[in-house]
Amino acid sequence: MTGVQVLYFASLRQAAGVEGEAVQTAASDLAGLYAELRTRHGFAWDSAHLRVAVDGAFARWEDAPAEGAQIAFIPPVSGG
Amino acid sequence: MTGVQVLYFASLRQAAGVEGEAVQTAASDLAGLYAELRTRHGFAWDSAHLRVAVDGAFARWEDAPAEGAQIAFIPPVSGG
Amino acid sequence: MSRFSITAEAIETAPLRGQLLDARAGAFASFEGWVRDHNEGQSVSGLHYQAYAELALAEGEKLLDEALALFDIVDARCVHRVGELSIGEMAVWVGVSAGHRDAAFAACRWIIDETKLRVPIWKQERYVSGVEAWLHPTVAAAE
Amino acid sequence: MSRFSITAEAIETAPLRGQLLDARAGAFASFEGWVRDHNEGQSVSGLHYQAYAELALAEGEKLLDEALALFDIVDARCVHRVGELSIGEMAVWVGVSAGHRDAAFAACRWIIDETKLRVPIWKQERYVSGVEAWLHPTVAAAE
Repeated sequence: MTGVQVLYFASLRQAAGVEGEAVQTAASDLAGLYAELRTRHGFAWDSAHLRVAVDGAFARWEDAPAEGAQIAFIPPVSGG
Repeated sequence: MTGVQVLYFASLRQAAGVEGEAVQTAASDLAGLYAELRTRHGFAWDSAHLRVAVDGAFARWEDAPAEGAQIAFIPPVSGG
Repeated sequence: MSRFSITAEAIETAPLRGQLLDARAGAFASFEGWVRDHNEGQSVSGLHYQAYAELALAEGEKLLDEALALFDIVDARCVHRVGELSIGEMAVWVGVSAGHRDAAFAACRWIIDETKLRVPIWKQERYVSGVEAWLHPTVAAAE
Repeated sequence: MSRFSITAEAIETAPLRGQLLDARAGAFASFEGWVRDHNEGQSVSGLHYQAYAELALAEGEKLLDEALALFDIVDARCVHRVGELSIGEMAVWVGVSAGHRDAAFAACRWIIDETKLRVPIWKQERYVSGVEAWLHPTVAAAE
């Protein structure tokens, strides 16, 4: 199991009911981690519609979660 | 003879050495009036490169000068 | 030096414009996004902007570096507001100085477009009806 | 109401921008022309702008009326400075408010372009060499 910190934004935060949480995961990649959390929180989004960031930089869904990493799921942005 | 007030701007003012002047003209149209003044002051411009205004509104070169009118010759503009 | 910033206070444009003054610049284009009272047929009473600040600052800075490389401009700044905003408040400001206006306008437009596309900031609209909704441009595709 | 103005004082943009605030407006685009230190290879020390004020005000107002008819904008203003200007001073300002940014940018660009083409205002450049020259965009054709 890998321990990571997950951050949620906008409608994902609204659905999760928290800004972030500590997660223990057996997922081999970030896509797998998101799938677990989607099931837990009932997120509407498929990962194809999101981007993922690790430690403040955009990352790839096939990257493995690293122990202690801060992982953010990024729904489509609407600034401006 | 028709008495009009003529206004000069930019390089025409520089060439004429005055902002404006009272003129008595026998010209039948504004193009003829400009031709007289071009000869007097040595203006570089042909009237085809200028616009003409009468009493604060754009006018046509074929308009006749009216007694007491204020006539302005407008070289290509360069504001902004 | 940081060209992209995020603020929870009302945006002050004068100091940012001041950073762009340059004797080589003959043109300055700027854009402001204001909170308007309606969107897609609904009456809006206010907005809330949320940012993933760490990534938004990095992505915004990258975007302005790209603008400086892509366009013949002297310099550029962008600032985005976060938190609660009322109707008429400024949500975002972009300013660009350049030798000539072609590049100033083109870069200013590009920066606001890219900011809206790429920078992790989200808008929640509060409607007069009392409902609140997060806006996600491709939400239809996700359903 | 007058949307186009001419001033012999330093341009104050805040009151003009204030006239454009509107709850329907989500976008505000503005443009400033600044006196720069060079033009076409010559070092410029300053400028003098001369206007045929009566006609310039009428033509400027007409131009802004046209912009309001041509573009989906809320309102617009333009002010042009006359007299002596130093490097870095603002010669002209255009501001446009609109529902969306497409129209705000397009109208702002159109207004500055038309102002430069149509409004009877002339620029005299003073060069570092001491020479002064009135600029007339088609001067080559007149020779």
